[in-house]
Amino acid sequence: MDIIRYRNNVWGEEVILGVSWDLLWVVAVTAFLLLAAHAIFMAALAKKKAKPSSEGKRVNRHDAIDRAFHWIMAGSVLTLIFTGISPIVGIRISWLNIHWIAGLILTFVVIFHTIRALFWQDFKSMLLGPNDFKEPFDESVKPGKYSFEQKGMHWAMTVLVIAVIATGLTLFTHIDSPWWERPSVDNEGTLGIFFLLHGTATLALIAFTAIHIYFALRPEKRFYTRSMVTGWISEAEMKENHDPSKWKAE
Amino acid sequence: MSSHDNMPEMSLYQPVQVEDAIGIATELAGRGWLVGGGQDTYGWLKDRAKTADALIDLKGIESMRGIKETADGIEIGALVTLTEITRDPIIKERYSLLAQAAGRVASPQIRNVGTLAGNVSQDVRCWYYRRGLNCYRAGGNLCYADTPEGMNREHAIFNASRCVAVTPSDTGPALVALEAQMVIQNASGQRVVPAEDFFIGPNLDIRHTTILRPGDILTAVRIPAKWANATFYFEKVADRNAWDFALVSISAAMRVNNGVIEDSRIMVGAVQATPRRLTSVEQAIRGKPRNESTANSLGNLASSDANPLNYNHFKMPLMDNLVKRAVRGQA
Amino acid sequence: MTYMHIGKDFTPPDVEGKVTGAARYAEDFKKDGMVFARLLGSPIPAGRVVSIDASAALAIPGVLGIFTADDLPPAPPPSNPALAKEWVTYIGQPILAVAAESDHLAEEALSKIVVEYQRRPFVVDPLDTLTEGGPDPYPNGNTLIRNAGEAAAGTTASGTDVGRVKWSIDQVAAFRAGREPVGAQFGDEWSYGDVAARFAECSTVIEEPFVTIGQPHHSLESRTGMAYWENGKCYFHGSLQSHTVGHDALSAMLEIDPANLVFINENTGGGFGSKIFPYPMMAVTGRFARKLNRPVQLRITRAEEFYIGSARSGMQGWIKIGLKDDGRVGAVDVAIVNDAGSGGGGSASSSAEHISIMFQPEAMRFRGLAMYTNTTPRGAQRGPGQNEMAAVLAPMIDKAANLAGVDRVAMRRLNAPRMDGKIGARQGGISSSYMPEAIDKAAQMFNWDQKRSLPREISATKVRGIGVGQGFHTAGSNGYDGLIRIAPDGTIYLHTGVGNLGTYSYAGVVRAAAEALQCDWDNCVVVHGHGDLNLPHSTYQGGSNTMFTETRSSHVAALDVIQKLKEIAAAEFGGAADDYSIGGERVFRTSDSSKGMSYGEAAQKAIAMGGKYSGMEYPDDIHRTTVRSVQAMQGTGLIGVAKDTLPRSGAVPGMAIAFCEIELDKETGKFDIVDYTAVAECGTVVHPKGLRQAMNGGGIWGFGMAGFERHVYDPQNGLPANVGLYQSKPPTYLDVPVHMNTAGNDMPDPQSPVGARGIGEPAQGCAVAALMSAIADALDGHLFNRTPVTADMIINHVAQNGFNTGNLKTNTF
Amino acid sequence: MDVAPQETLAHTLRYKLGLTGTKLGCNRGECGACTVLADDVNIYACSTLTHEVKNRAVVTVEGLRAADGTLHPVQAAFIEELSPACGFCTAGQVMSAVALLKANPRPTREEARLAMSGNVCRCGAYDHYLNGVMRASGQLS
Repeated sequence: MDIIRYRNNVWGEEVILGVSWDLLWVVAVTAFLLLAAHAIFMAALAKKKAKPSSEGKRVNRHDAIDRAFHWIMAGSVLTLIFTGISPIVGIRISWLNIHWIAGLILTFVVIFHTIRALFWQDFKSMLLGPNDFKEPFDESVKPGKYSFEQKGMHWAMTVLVIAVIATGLTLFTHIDSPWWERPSVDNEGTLGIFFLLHGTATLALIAFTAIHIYFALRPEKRFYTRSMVTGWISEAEMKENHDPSKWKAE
Repeated sequence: MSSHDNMPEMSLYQPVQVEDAIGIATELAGRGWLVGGGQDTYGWLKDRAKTADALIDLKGIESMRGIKETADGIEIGALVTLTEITRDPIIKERYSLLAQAAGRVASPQIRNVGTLAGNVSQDVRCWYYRRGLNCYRAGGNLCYADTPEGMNREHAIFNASRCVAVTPSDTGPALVALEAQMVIQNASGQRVVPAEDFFIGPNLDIRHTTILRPGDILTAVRIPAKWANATFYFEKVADRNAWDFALVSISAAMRVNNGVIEDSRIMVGAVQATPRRLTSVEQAIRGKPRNESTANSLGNLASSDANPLNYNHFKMPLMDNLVKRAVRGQA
Repeated sequence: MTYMHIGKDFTPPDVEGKVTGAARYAEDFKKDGMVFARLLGSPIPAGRVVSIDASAALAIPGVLGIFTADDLPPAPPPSNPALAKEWVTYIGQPILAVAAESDHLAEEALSKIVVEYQRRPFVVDPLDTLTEGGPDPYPNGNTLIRNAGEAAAGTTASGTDVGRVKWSIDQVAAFRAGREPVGAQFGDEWSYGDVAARFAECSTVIEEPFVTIGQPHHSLESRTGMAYWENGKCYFHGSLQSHTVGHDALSAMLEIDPANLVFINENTGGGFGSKIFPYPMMAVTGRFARKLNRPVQLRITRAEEFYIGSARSGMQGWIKIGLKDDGRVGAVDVAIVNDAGSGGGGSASSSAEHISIMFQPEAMRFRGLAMYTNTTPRGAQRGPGQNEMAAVLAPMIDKAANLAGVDRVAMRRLNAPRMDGKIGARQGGISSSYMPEAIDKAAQMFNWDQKRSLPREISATKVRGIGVGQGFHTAGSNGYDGLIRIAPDGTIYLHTGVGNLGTYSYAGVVRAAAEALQCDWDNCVVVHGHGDLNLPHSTYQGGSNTMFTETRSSHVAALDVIQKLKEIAAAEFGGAADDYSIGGERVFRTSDSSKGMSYGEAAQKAIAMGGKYSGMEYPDDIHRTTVRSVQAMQGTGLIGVAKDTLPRSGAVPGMAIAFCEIELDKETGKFDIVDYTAVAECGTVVHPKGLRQAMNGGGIWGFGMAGFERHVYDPQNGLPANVGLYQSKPPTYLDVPVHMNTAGNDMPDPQSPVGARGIGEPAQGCAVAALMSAIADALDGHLFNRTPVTADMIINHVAQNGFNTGNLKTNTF
Repeated sequence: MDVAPQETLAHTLRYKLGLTGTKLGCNRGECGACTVLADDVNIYACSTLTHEVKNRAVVTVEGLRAADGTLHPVQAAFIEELSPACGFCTAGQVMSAVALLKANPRPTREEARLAMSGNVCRCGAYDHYLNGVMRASGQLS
């Protein structure tokens, strides 16, 4: 099994073509095994704890606009992953236009989110501080608005999404679009490196997306998922999982 | 860069039953190569531009030979040669469009061994791709033809999706015009696919020109009676009148009653990766008399949404002209 | 004049072998222990070889060795090396050869050899490298400069170097746009007459740009050699157009005494200028065989034939033509930039020569420049220079004639060279010309007067085009040797060192000897094609050269035989040699034919007399190749041997005139040639069927050049698109007329003993010109200013979509 | 004789059987120099596997002479018309002409041209080959 695919360029010189798609299966299998192990572990060993009630007073967790952003982003990422993978796994759909349109949507919502987060949202609530790292090891430490895992997932996604966007936009300039014709490629090796980065980031993104979806579906975390749909969590859920002193909910 | 003249070492299977052939093809999957007439096989292999472990020579399979009448038209075995098609009395009488198209393929010797299945399954002729370069179609990251200075006189003016190669087949457009059905067998059975869906463009699969997958064998082509004895027009314009692939070809089937076009199927070859159906033209001529004035009224309808490259603008007027000739019925 | 043989059809001795498959070409020979060699070509357009690792290939059992540039004498630029190392200058350039016990193993070995290259900038368009700041194809420049004496035509130039010439961006832009590149530097210039003054007298002046392609030869036999060494001698089965004239050059390539080389080449599968002299690859064949001490067959593929088979030089130019009121050409000014590929040269001066002789302008200026590019090396191809000029010139001449209100044919006849015609820079004379008569003859055969008044419109979409064109090439030389042996049994052995390139001229020329000897052709044996058969030093075969040159050497050898026959008879029967005559293969006393002897008896007597009669002595002016052959035949019969010292002056013009009628479909851009009529102005017709063969074959080449054949390089990566035949597009049966109507003018040239001049090259020039003229005529005089004119260009022109020209370039058709 | 699975007929003929009359001009089915007959049908030997024709009657240019050594009418006509030039394509031209005349003993010149169109003659001797075909079919004397 290869990690990187190599091909000869127009002059017979060996250049990087991209990431080996064998890794797609490695990622898929690894993610599945890890998550399955986690599920089994949680089912077998985790102590049964009563779930906090979702009734009662509601605390606003996500504004509608942020929820919309999340789901647009989720939709575009899933679309990108599906359309990007389909030709690799042999699904015959006319994927390319959907792929770059979804990519552009993702780019715009990420830009929107970044600006909004920087100026209109409580940006600090997503920053990872030294205290956050105590969380996993000390049950008494409760997080503010976002848990350590959530912040970790957010920042991992941030890095990966920016990576796929940056490399994806570069690759986008190499195909015909309504705004330009594809250019000549002076250095196929450089192009290959962009494909390699795009592919590698995609593989990681797939892994993290799988993890993210897994946790979103886990029973003890499902209220977060609900909050991403409805915007609120219950006060009980908040108290159980968060430190109100650190999360000044409106 | 090595230039070769010898075939690479490989094994050869010569099954006589289609089931055996399917078994071998399925087992070898991507490493097996189906051979009918072989006229688009040996060049690839000699050039080392494509490789395979084994050739599966289908010519010994009797069930894939012959042309027979069916309840609704005819069935042409996949191994029927292009020469046989040009000489078959039924095809000449009822489906002369196909006979004409087959008769314009390559050269007599190639038509003598080249099969109908091979003609529709052949790979594209983009010269960059044929050189063995690692372009999109070969699994690479780019197209050498669609660039600011690419030499793309023969390439696509429609529906390019990264790859700008065109379908080289002369019989493909004719078969779509006749609403032929492609009979495909594989390990899980037989399926019948309209010719129109048999050809696929690079947007769907940049590495293949047909829906055939490893293990699939195109065993026969059925032509329904629908267009039997219709009014046909075929013309192929190529640089040289032997060997060369079409710059543009046209295959038209029309139902003309009292000089009025009641229905038609107008197909153009060599303008995109698949045979291109001109539905706008079909609609425009429906119910119109088949004459010069109807032809001229089309203007550049056929090519109006073309997207030419550096050197292939000529395909636009050429296809418009061929459409006019088909509609008015004379060169 | 009534001849026994000249002007009569005959069956050349090699035809039967060609139709039965018995004729053997270089690759048909086998030798015990023979191994197979294959070439490895460069994948990069410019750079150098850093290292070669053949260890994996050599580890394959049966792989015998590799052969690289290090095994050859150094060949610095601008020479075209057999194998490149420091100066890789085009894609496909051979880097090494590998040999193995089977061709299969040799090819397997190729894929196991790892060559590391260092790339350099490259350029595929001559004007791109000519532009200031543009890339150079060689590290040290872009053009050939001479720093010593001129090298012989067709040989690797000695005393040359690579230099650099650049034009300003404005000059290049002007040139591309069809204007004079004022003040630009050229490499070659000549003029005669007062050009400005003559232009001032002209009432019609046109200025046009033009571009023609480089065209691969694609001889059907991809070049092959098989060599082996025995007892210090090298036996070499090769594929050349010429035979003995290449002997010394091949010996030098192999660094052996010419006496130790046996060159065998009875049949050659086409050459068209690309195999006139030994070519670089032959050094590899012979030397690799010596290195391995095994017979080596080196055969190349069709693609490699494109890469190293040489090609016509493309040209890009600007021309100004002035016509006087009566249609006389007053002045011509022409500037040409050739694409010389990665080696070889341009033929711009020859292009200008075509104009100077065909139209006899009163004053003319020529400027030329040959630029190297990182494309396949260029060499001679059928009328190099002249024929591509004929192609682009014909429609322009038509335009000028039409503007001047003169009939196109009448205008050509008016300007055609007559006996006092002049040629080229020095305005030298010619041996003879009956071109006006040839034009009249062809016009009558074609029925010009009737056809020119036919309506152009045939149908709503089809138009008729009528064209006329001329071809020219110098067609003869002198100074080669003739050699004849009459055996004691009376058989007459006509030895010739002429090659067999498919024109049957090797047999045609010795008919001149049979004619002089008044002997029955059935008693003659043509001896040719094998170095061990004692061949004389004969002419190189290019430039339509053979017929004139070698009928002369055959003739002088025959005269020597006749003189010796008479002397032998005089010795036997008394009296002086002058008292004797020949006839009926006897030599006899003119006054008493009973006093005489047969040729066979004379040969027996010659052996007895020895001395010059049996070749024991020979003239001291004959070439050493001929000397060796005479020595090998000493005492075996009556030997006639002589060098051609017959008088000769002026250029020997081979000329032809052609007419073409086409039906052009404006909707598809396709045309049918419905009438092709051509007349060769090549002196006496020696071999009527052979002449028609040459004229018709040249016609096909002309049609290919005019309408089909392509030369395409991608400027972004230096890749050639047309390495195969279906991409290069030589015409097929279905692209040419169903009938061709060709003949000879049959007027004797005074400088040939049988009146013959050569014709091979003008046969193409007149055809391409006539077809280009017909295409322009069909399109109301539209000038494409280029060859080829392919269907797509005609469609674009008719559609007026503006996509036709872009930048005119030599490698983008 | 040992024939490799991937071996072309042209290779077997030329290198195993020594029948060098069949030429390789391009080895890609683009010239016709390797044309031979398989069951009286002209095909490109360079683009046919030897194993594909193992049950078919293959005739090369060497196999055309009659038992008494007489040339085939096509061969005789090609000599008479001086059809070959360099001769490298000739064997293929002969075989295509033989195939044509077996199927159509008196072709028109236009039919002959179509039937011969899979054979390139780089020397351009097409007119002479067509004359040869017409002569061999008794339509030219």
